[in-house]
Amino acid sequence: MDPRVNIFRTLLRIRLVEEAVAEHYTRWKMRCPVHLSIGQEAAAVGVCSMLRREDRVMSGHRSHAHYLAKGGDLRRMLLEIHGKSSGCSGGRGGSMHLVDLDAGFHGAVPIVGSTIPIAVGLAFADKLAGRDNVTAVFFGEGATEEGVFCESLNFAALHGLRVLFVCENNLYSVYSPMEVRQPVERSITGLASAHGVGASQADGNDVDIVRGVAEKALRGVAVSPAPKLLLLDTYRWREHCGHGFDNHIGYRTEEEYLAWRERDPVRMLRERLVAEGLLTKGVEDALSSEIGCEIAEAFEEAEGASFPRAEALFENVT
Amino acid sequence: MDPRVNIFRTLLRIRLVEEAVAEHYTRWKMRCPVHLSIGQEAAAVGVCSMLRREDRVMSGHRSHAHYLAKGGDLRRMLLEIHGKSSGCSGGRGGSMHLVDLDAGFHGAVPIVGSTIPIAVGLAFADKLAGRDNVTAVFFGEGATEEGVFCESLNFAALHGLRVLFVCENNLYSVYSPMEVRQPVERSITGLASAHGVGASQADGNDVDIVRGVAEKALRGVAVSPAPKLLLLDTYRWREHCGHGFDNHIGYRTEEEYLAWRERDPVRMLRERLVAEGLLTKGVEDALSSEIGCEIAEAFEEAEGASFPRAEALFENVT
Amino acid sequence: MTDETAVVGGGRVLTGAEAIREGTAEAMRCDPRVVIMGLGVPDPKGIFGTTLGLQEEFGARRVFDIPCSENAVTGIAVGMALNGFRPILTHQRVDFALLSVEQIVNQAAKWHYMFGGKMRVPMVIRMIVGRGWGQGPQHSQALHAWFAHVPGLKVVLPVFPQDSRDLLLLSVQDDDPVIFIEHRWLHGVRGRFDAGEPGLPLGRAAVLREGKDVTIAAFSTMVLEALEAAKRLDADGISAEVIDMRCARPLDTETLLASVRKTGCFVAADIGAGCCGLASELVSLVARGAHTALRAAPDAITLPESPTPTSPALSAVFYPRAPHVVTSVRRMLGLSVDPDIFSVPEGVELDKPDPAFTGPF
Amino acid sequence: MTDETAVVGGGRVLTGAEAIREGTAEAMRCDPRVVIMGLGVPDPKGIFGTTLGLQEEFGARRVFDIPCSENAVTGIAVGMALNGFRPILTHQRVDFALLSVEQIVNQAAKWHYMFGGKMRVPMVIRMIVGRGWGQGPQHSQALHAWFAHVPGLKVVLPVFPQDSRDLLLLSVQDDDPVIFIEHRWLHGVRGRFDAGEPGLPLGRAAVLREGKDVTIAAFSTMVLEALEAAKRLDADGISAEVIDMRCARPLDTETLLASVRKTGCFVAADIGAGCCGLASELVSLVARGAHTALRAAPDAITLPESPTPTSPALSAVFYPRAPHVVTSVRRMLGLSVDPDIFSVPEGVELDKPDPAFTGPF
Ligand SMILES: Cc1ncc(C[n+]2csc(CCOP(=O)(O)OP(=O)(O)O)c2C)c(N)n1
Ligand SMILES: Cc1ncc(C[n+]2csc(CCOP(=O)(O)OP(=O)(O)O)c2C)c(N)n1
Ligand SMILES: [Mg+2]
Ligand SMILES: [Mg+2]
Repeated sequence: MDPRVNIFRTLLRIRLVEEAVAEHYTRWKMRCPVHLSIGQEAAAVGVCSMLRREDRVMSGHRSHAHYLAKGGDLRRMLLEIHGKSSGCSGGRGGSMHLVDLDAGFHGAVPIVGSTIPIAVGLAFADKLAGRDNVTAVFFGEGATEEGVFCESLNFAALHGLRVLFVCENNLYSVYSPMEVRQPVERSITGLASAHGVGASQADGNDVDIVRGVAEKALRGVAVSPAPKLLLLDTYRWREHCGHGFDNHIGYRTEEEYLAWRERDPVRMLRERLVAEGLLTKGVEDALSSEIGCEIAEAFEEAEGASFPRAEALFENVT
Repeated sequence: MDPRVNIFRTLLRIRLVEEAVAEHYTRWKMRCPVHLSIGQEAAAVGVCSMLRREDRVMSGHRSHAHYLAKGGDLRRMLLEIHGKSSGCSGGRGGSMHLVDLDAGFHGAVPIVGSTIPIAVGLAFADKLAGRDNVTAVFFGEGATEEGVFCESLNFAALHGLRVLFVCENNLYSVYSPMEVRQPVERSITGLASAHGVGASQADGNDVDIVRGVAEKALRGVAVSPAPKLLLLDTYRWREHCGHGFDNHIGYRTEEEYLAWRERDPVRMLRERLVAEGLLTKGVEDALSSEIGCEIAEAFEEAEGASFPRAEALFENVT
Repeated sequence: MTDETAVVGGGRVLTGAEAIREGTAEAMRCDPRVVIMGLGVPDPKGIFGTTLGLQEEFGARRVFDIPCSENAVTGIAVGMALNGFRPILTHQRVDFALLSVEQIVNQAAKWHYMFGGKMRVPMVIRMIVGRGWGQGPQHSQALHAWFAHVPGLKVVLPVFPQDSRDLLLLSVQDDDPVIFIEHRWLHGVRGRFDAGEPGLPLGRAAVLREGKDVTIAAFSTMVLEALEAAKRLDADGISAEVIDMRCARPLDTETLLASVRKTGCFVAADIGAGCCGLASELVSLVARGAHTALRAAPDAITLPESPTPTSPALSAVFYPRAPHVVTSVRRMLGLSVDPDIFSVPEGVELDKPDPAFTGPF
Repeated sequence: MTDETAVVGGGRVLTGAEAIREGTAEAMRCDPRVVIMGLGVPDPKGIFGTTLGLQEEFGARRVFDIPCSENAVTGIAVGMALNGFRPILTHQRVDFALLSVEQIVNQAAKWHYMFGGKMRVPMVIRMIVGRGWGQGPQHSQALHAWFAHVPGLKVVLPVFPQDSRDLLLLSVQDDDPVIFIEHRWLHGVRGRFDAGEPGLPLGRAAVLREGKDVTIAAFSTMVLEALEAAKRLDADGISAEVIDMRCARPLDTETLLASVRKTGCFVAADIGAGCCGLASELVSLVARGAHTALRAAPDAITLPESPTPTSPALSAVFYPRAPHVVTSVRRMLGLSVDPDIFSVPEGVELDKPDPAFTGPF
């Protein structure tokens, strides 16, 4: 398969998985908060497609796309969201605590900003051990308001660590717009630069562009170990937490949402690939149905699998 | 008295007070940690001389100079350092917890960085109440490594608060040089700018220069309420904590120390005033002896005053 | 969660969330120094409904959102309190407030004391305990014991709507920092509501039910479990006294000890962990202060010693319920315990506060 | 602080600080994954001497200073622990570590559990309790009860040099995060030191002195006060059993209860605050587990309910000492108490660990 068609496949798969999560949610079998990435997939796919398997990824509350883009196991993710013992975290974590070490996805937690320093620690360990793995950590623009973000930039720059800080700016922190959180003059790339961390801002909905800036950043990191920051502009389509839409509740406008939907990362790549003759309706249909089967099977397994036994409550407690 | 001679007097007074603290320390009557500002007085005096009485100042562990420069009561400061009930904090705080609300000195605490947001809160209250007081908060370059520094910049800029962030860069955090704490490319003024906070860097040992940048910053604040940051380069002469010198213990060189002593803020202003014909040996001697008497009396009072009674342990507990 | 049983008389009936909103509005109407700030305070969900409409009534100057900077914002609230305001700061979860404990414990709790009484820090910090619907290890912690451990703080845990409002008013009026611990599951519980003067002062426990065989003292949702247990025990002829502690600091030792001196048996029930928690503190107070009255070893009902698991299968066995209280009391009295006592009635889902709840947060 | 009384036999004699340094060096020699990081670790003072010479022996890659960013650095240490290292992180004061509790409590303590056992976080966080010479409200807190409250953490409080080293080694070898609480006043106390296998495992208390009339269980410096009290009680014919708890989590309930079942009287003594502290936890354990053995109400000796005052006049009455323990025991046994018991001998300065101490930090 052409590499960019493969990228398209990954984008589409994440989209379809999350739409399936949304659709299945009202069966009330996924009894945990879910933060869907629908609309933001290009950041995850663009960056992760430039990473090697041995590179590492961490994320926050909105982690499904990052997990899947890095190659995290879909079945185990859905088992986890269903609270089952064979989930990737044994049912202890749910949607907000995904992990797949084999794929290099080292964990996600829903305390805003808290995986940023942990990711820096992974990279520091790699440096001390003489390994050249890169660690990419995904977070939202809200997380840059936590002091630990700057503390982490400082440490990573000080020690010349191979960290790729990836900030997805989707304009909102829950229902709070930028105006109530950050002065208009604030520059997230400027914060990075003030620490000597090379930073670039890009269209986070265009996976080709994301791949371009990620590649450039990673090339820099390969040459001389140092952190980089990517600021990717994007937009969350669905409600902050949950399966539905929330444009009607009043914190943002339907127009804004529709304008961003025009810039659908899946459609943008699809149209480009079709125009370039790399993708046909037939190929896409085949991909969709193949992915659809995979998802259906994974849901069937997840719904049917067994819950942890009561005694498991005390497993893995110190 | 010529205003600049008055500035000289304030500089000299702080110097003499702190030297007296150092000298008296080995009587072991001041039974608490002391962090002397000797060598760094120009920052305190330069900034505070441009503030109005109703403006507010906060500081950290190294606060004697800021307290005195803002007009804090010397007697109550020495009483406090001696642990006496008539000290500015009733003996509960010691050297690291000075306060003089009448003078607009709103408190100092020794948790690095922790008064930065509190000062922003003072300024926010002033804004909400429609007052135009300016709040200046003093801290070291080490404090800029705490995440709360950036969080505070963000909030102050977001709300257009009249805060003057004053960072005294004395090159060390305890015995740790910059190299082990901040990447060489790091820019503290850059961090401010990335938040849209106007910032300037200046020679923190030249009180005239400090007054110049402070005046400019404060003029800006008066015109349109917004925070500003001053980064003042300076050097601590004595040990990080305590009365003595510590150049011999190995974390910095005697040469570095001597080079900075050449740039003694007191002497620099003295020489300039003498050259300008504003200060004579006679005038300085008169100032010194007047200040000397004041200090001697204050020490006598502080040493002789009574300690809090045991029952006072439970006063002002909620 | 069952609604307050005694919804009678002429008063209004509100949910816990509505009562907090009413209390906040009352406080803001009485005192222009009161402001409320926190992530999402003016947003369409309004902190589970507790802040809805406040910005409309009091304006953006007094009701506002904040950046995601818990540490600085707490310091900022301290500064505001030092400079003439009475801020209420909200956290959607206790877990998020951990970023701000330096400011709470080193600063807010100590300024009044360590500056010799020169300054006071009147502020209220609301923290919400999450539970159920897969909140999991980082969205469900109950750490009121931490704050109860710190001289200089006050800590309240209202259960019923009336108390939520009363304790909120008292907390705002207090000249010291108060940690106001809400439980998410109590936001939906309905109860009697009166807008008059608060009944009990801050620091006083409430004897909700008098009894003579055993004293059950509880915090937060465990008060409801204790009431339910008392009902079941009553059916078996055991008369339990139920005390809603209301405040974790200061503790109402007097009410506690008077009750145990009467009943001679004691069970403490808390929503937090066991070691160094409130249940242990109550047992310790009773052991020290009512030793001679105790006819049997006292007991403590707390969370098991693990982080909160996310899977509904595990959270169902994680949280103690009324049957745990019943079991404790019956064992203490030397009575047998029905082996099926912990079985869950058909249709009851233990990860939901009420049947209508569907998450997702 | 008096030096360990029983310095006999062939072993070396070291101070507490030297023992910690030795233990660290041993751990680093045995295991290349061990690194030590913290503010001032490689500086000329070397964390009260506990890290002196380590950078020379192990290099700057394994022994290094950090920026003043407690929160991030704790997360970084978590990441290192997840990725093959065993970091030791130091804080010169417990008070400073408050900036990092989010990482300690939400992350370090929970990753092993909440990811279903996929990852472990082997790290040691050293926190030093300040006291004396005007350390005051923000440089002297003892908050081990907080960490003991959190499932997923272990908490140790060594007293004697041998234990400082043994518990450090055991903490570093442990696969879970361990909070290692040092008391500044124990750094200078000298005691026997053997480089062999650690004696007691982590989680076990040590009965330092056998007795039959009362059990005194203590933490940190209160162990020394308890020993001194036991000596004085012995002179009056009262035989006190003294237990050094050593660990606040897990607690050695077995040793504790066995002792109380024997003596029938119990006093807990801790260096922290009372409410929800370790002394209350011990009293609660005893009340629940040895109720029938208790001949009198148990007692808890803790700090008074205020922040730490700075003035030496106040800190002298703030900290409990051996006379407080003696008083507690005598009252419990129904004996009279010498009204002069709290008077301080000529020349003793209560704000200093030893006569040579002159601050300033
Ligand atoms: C420390 C902390 N504070 C607050 C929250 C509540 N919270 C959950 S997600 C979120 C939004 C964060 O916004 P952003 O980082 O931009 O991520 P996005 O949701 O937009 O992807 C907030 C505030 C939290 N989980 N952790
Ligand atoms: C949160 C915190 N971490 C560490 C310390 C220990 N400490 C006391 S003063 C100091 C140095 C801070 O350096 P800087 O801010 O540059 O101030 P300076 O001493 O140079 O004036 C440190 C690290 C502290 N008091 N608080
Ligand atoms: Mg966002
Ligand atoms: Mg400095």
